[in-house]
Amino acid sequence: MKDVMGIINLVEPAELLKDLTNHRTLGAVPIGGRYRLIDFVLSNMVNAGLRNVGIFVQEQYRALMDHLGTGREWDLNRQRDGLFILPPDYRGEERNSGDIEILHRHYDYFERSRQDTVIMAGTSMVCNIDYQKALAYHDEKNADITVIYHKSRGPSNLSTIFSLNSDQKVTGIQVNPLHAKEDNVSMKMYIMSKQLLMELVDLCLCRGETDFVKDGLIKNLSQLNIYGYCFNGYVASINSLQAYYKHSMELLDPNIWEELFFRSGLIYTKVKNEAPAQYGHKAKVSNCLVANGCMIDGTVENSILFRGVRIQKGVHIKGSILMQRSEIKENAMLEGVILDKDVVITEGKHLLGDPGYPLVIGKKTVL
Amino acid sequence: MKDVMGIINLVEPAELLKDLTNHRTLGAVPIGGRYRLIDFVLSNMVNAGLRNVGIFVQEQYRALMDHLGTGREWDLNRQRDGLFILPPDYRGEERNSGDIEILHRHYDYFERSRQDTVIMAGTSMVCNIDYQKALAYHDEKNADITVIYHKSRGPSNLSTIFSLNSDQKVTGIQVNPLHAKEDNVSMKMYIMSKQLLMELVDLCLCRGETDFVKDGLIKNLSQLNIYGYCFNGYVASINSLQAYYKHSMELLDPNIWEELFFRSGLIYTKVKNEAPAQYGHKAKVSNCLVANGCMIDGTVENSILFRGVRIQKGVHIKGSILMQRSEIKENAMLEGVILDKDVVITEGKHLLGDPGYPLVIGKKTVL
Amino acid sequence: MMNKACIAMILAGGQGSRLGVLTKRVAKPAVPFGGKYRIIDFTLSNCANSGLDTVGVLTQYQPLALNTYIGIGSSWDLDRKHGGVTVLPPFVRENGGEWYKGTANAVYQNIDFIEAHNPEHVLILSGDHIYKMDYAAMLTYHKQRQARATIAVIQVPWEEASRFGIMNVDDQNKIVEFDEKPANPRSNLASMGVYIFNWPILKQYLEADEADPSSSNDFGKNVIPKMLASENDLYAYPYSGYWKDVGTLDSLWEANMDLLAEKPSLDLHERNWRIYSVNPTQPPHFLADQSIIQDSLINEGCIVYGLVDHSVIFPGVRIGKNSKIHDSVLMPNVTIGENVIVSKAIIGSNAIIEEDCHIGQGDPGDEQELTVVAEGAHIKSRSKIATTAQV
Amino acid sequence: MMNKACIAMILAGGQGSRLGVLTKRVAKPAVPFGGKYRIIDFTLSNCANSGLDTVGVLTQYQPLALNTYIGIGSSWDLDRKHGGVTVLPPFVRENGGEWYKGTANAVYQNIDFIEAHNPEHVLILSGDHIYKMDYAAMLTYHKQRQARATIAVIQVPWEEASRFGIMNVDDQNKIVEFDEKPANPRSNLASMGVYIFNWPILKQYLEADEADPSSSNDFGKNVIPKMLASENDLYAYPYSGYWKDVGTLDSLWEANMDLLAEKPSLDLHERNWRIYSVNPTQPPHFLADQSIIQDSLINEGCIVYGLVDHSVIFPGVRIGKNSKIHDSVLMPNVTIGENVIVSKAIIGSNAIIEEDCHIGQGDPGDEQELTVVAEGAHIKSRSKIATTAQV
Repeated sequence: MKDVMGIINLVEPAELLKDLTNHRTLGAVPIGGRYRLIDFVLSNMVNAGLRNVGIFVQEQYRALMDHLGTGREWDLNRQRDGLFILPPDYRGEERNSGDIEILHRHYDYFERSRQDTVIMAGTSMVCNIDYQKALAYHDEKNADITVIYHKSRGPSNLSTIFSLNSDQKVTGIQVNPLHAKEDNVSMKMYIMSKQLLMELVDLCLCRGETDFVKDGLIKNLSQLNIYGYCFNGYVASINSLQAYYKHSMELLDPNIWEELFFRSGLIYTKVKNEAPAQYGHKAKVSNCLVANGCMIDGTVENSILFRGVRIQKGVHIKGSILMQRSEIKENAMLEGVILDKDVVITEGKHLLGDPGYPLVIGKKTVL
Repeated sequence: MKDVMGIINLVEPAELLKDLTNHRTLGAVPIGGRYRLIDFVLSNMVNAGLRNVGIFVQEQYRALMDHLGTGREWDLNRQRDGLFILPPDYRGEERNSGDIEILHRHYDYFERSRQDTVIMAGTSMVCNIDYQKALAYHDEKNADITVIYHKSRGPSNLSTIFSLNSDQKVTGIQVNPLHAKEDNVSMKMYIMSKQLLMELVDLCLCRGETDFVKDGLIKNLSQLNIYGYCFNGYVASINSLQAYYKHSMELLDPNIWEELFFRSGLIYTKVKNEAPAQYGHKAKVSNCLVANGCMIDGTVENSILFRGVRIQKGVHIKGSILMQRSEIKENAMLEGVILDKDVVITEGKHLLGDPGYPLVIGKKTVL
Repeated sequence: MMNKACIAMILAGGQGSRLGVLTKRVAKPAVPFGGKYRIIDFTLSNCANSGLDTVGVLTQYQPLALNTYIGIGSSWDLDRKHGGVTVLPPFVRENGGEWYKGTANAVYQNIDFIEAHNPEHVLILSGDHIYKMDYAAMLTYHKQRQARATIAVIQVPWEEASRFGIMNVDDQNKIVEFDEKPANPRSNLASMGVYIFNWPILKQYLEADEADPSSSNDFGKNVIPKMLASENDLYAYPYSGYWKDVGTLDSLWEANMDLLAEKPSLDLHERNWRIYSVNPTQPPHFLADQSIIQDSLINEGCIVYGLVDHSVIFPGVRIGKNSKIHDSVLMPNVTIGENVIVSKAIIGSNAIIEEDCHIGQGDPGDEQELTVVAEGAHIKSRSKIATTAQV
Repeated sequence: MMNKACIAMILAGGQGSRLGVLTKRVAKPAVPFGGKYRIIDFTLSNCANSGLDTVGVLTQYQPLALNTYIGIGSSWDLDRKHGGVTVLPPFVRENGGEWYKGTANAVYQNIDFIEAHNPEHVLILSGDHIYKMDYAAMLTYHKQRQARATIAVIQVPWEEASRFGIMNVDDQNKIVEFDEKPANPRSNLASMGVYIFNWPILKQYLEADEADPSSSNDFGKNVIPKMLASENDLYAYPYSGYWKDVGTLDSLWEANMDLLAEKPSLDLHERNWRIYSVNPTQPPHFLADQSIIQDSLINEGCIVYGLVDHSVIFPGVRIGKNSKIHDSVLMPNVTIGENVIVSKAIIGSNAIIEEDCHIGQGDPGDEQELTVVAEGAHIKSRSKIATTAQV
């Protein structure tokens, strides 16, 4: 097997998730009842045999460091290779924005790593992908860069769109076009040689350019053989609060649940040692995802309950996402609501959001 | 046993070590042939049974993160408690200086920790101390804060000096006085309740104060019962390049070597899997500390060789400190020199420094 | 190596033959319990939560599952540089090898291991009891009384006392007599099989016991009675709380059902005394539109389309449409087809029950005997399994 | 669990009785070597460097030191969530327990362990050879030839060939004959005791071997000859490089001395093929003013006041003033007093040699026999130890 390293680039626009990213980087946003966004891309990399993963962080990464710990859950707690969290480590000077500068700051990490090939990805694209197949495709096409995309006909204004010729060679790249003609939506995953990535980063930096896609790829499109690899599986692109809510609800389809959590490999996450979920005598729960540590004695429909949620008698919950350790006291009613961690809803309280505009209650709020 | 947590405060003036701290924080400065400064305080804490250590870093901490890794060498790779590297994680706003702000940024780390008592220390005081004894003293005196000091008659302008009454109660504190009357030199190690530390930090911050000693201790001296605990063992205070060189040379005294590395517990450090040092047919080595991975075929006197140093035939080295993977080619001569990591000295080169002003050659220099 | 004040030795070698088909391929401490755990998790978690960081696990019978499960101990935070968990199987010496003859002999054969840690005290534990206990508090008690040995005891119902080793104590809790399974018990204080010994004293008794050819080398039968005969300072440490020896299939089933009370006396949610276990990598469980769940524990990775009532469901279980599970324990990765009824049963790991089966003797609520389906069994559609016999 | 393409089984159960006093309390794979390592480090590091991450270590004789040493495998980066190192001692089944009868029987008894990982290939290794080898390259070779089994071979001097299992091969490296210790060898290709088998085939031969009451259940004596008799596609994998079976005290001493050549054929400094081991927590060694060191390996934690010439010094050794060490191996924590002469000797761990002793037969340079001082021995001052007998 080829020796490949992974780069997870957390220099992502996070503001779009509003309150959920107030105090955490996008990769640390909780999803799917017990995961954080980064778990998917990191598990995909580990499942493809990658043993050296560098995580480039920019800000608000404390929750992420807590979550990743020593990397043990991903079997990346190694003496040689392993998991590297690479903070910007500023010293006095002003910060630029953009991923080029962050990548450049850790040039020595690339130099030190033994691997020749890099998979670089963000955390906003939730999927269960077999990177080995994409790597084989990359070799077969003898590509300089392979970009991974999926077919999607949604609004394109938050997506990067590829134009491809009949041989799957990328002939054009548009970042966030208002009206895209094509439906080849970038999954923001790139395979290339480490050497080429380092050259592109260096080239951009010395020209004062800041963005890997706009400056590194688009401006060099004519000199590079960039190929598109189409991923046909389920993809949840978490680029807005509405998308977060919509894709979360999609997990209540057992086929998507099966595909996302079991298809090409398992999804690892931090372990909490919670007891199994406990259902009381008055529990009425249907069409729900429920994590361990929950204690439920009320009615819950079409919802996702993270670890350690407590739901008392007489409570009625519909179409909501309740994050870790939320506590819902007797006779409260919630619909179309997202509760961040450690929220307490007191007795008899009613909250109503809309699927198109879910109501988000911030971390540790008591309402 | 009381449950105690450790705080290692890396907000220390590092510039005094000049070239050695150009690209690393003080705690990451190599010393003693295979250690970094932080190894001593961290090992002392672990040897006293501490299982939760937070390391507050400000800048240039990448080498430190590499060194500490998952905390495995200090047996701190745990699910519960363990080793926490706490970076400032700025978001947009301007940075202040001073340790108060850094401590305040991680208020939730204190809240989350189960321990009631804190030992807080920096990394500049190299020693092998039994913190259990100091903790017992703290209890016995029923002190609010116990400060650890040693007796030293050197220049005081880089030291904090305590005045003590006959009961060892601290009656005065002077930071960097030009001419100190007393010889009670602070080892910058403090024992107190977590509660009190959090209160002092909060108090200082809301008054716009920045420095734990000047603002937190000196200004509250009358309201607090602060006691001094005198440590009688060997202490190397690494507060200047001259001190670094002088104290390094002191390790060539087998009594100090024994005391520092074996007295109250072992000193742990990152493992490198180097082979034993190999001495060739022309080797002549005396009064030296030599780490594993060295290959020596020349003459070396009164020097410290870090891991993986290569010394060819005809080389003559006196009174020098050669850091990791230095390579000295045939017939070179060095005296009074400090080579940072990965330096290559070419054939026949002569370098001469002075013990009072050792010549420092920067990392990766080829000369 | 640091001098360890106290190290723990967990006896995990027993076959547990009264658990029948459930222990055909695994030792009793490795039997699944409580929707998530294996029995030994409770003892290991007690050790971790009590601050003990050096634990020897004495194995002998079918140790592979247990070895693999305990692994490097990281699930219990016992993957330590010094100490941690060490699995101690029998081994060969210069003059040949010997299997463990009894509980005392198992510890005797590992005197070298214990001496390597140079402990003051040794805590002897069983790997097959369900309980939460702070051994550090018991050690403090032991030290305060300057005891030679301390034995944890629990009050059992008088009518059951003759099944246990019974302590008769004075008003200082000093043990005056020990009866192993007495016909006419004079006390209802049963030994929990949790002992603290001063190591030099225990060592001496182990050596004497080994030299005695008539001994069956057992703590309860031999070592404790001998100690009582010649020592004064043996104390009972009274424990009150949930404790269960899951030595039979019925008691295993009961212990599982105990967890389903509204306020179970064994609280698995306690944050300051977590029960650690190896966490399988599974997503949250999915309850379908038509599912009905009550009075139950359900772990991650399950998909439920049917009804689950007063049951314990381990990870990875699939329950088909219109199936009904009552008063049962479904171990990991059990698959239940459609229209199946399961009533008062334990279904072993990986078993497959095809559609239209009826497992169990009667209807829920009836007085029934327990039915047990073996690990990996495959029950064809339209079968009726309703015997006390284990499939 | 992932299907593991290849797993390794390391035979580490042997007593190594020809190493005499050095294996009284530890198994041969745990004997110290090369100033830092234990013999098994080489095999374990080869596994780690070859990308194998599932390794079973079959132990039987005095496993405590080896168990403690291997621990959770983290020193070799083998503390993995899936796979990693598993120590496999003999164990008890429903119908009783059985010790390992031979190398093949040891693997046979662990068929369950192997099947749990569902491998395509199984690599069988010895824990007591000193060499560096890329097993991944050998596996590629094995696959390319679609071999049923592949055996690594090395050319040995013709005069020594009759001490080894000798392969006769055709020009395609296909094995045509295997002679175990032939009186008149017809080839000098010796088996290194490194085998790759297709697992389904090996399993079948192990079962047949077990059923054969006349077999001594050994790979070299039984399984390989039987395979050769009925299979075609067994290949030899030629290896060239340093390889040493340290089966005797003399060969152990020689292998240590081999490291002191100016360019040793076993390079311990190679950065891409590190030999991992458990690193003791020791500071850099200290050489005093009067010390003289040449042609030697010295590990951390030593203090040397005397002369060390052409010797291998393990961690924690103290050598007093005016003492002279020639052509010797000093194992961990040996203490040498003042005015001691040690010449062509192996001094076991923790031994104490008081002042004015003379260990070894003659003067350096003379033709002498090896002298061995046992682990933990205490040699009183002014003793002369100069016999081939081991103290």
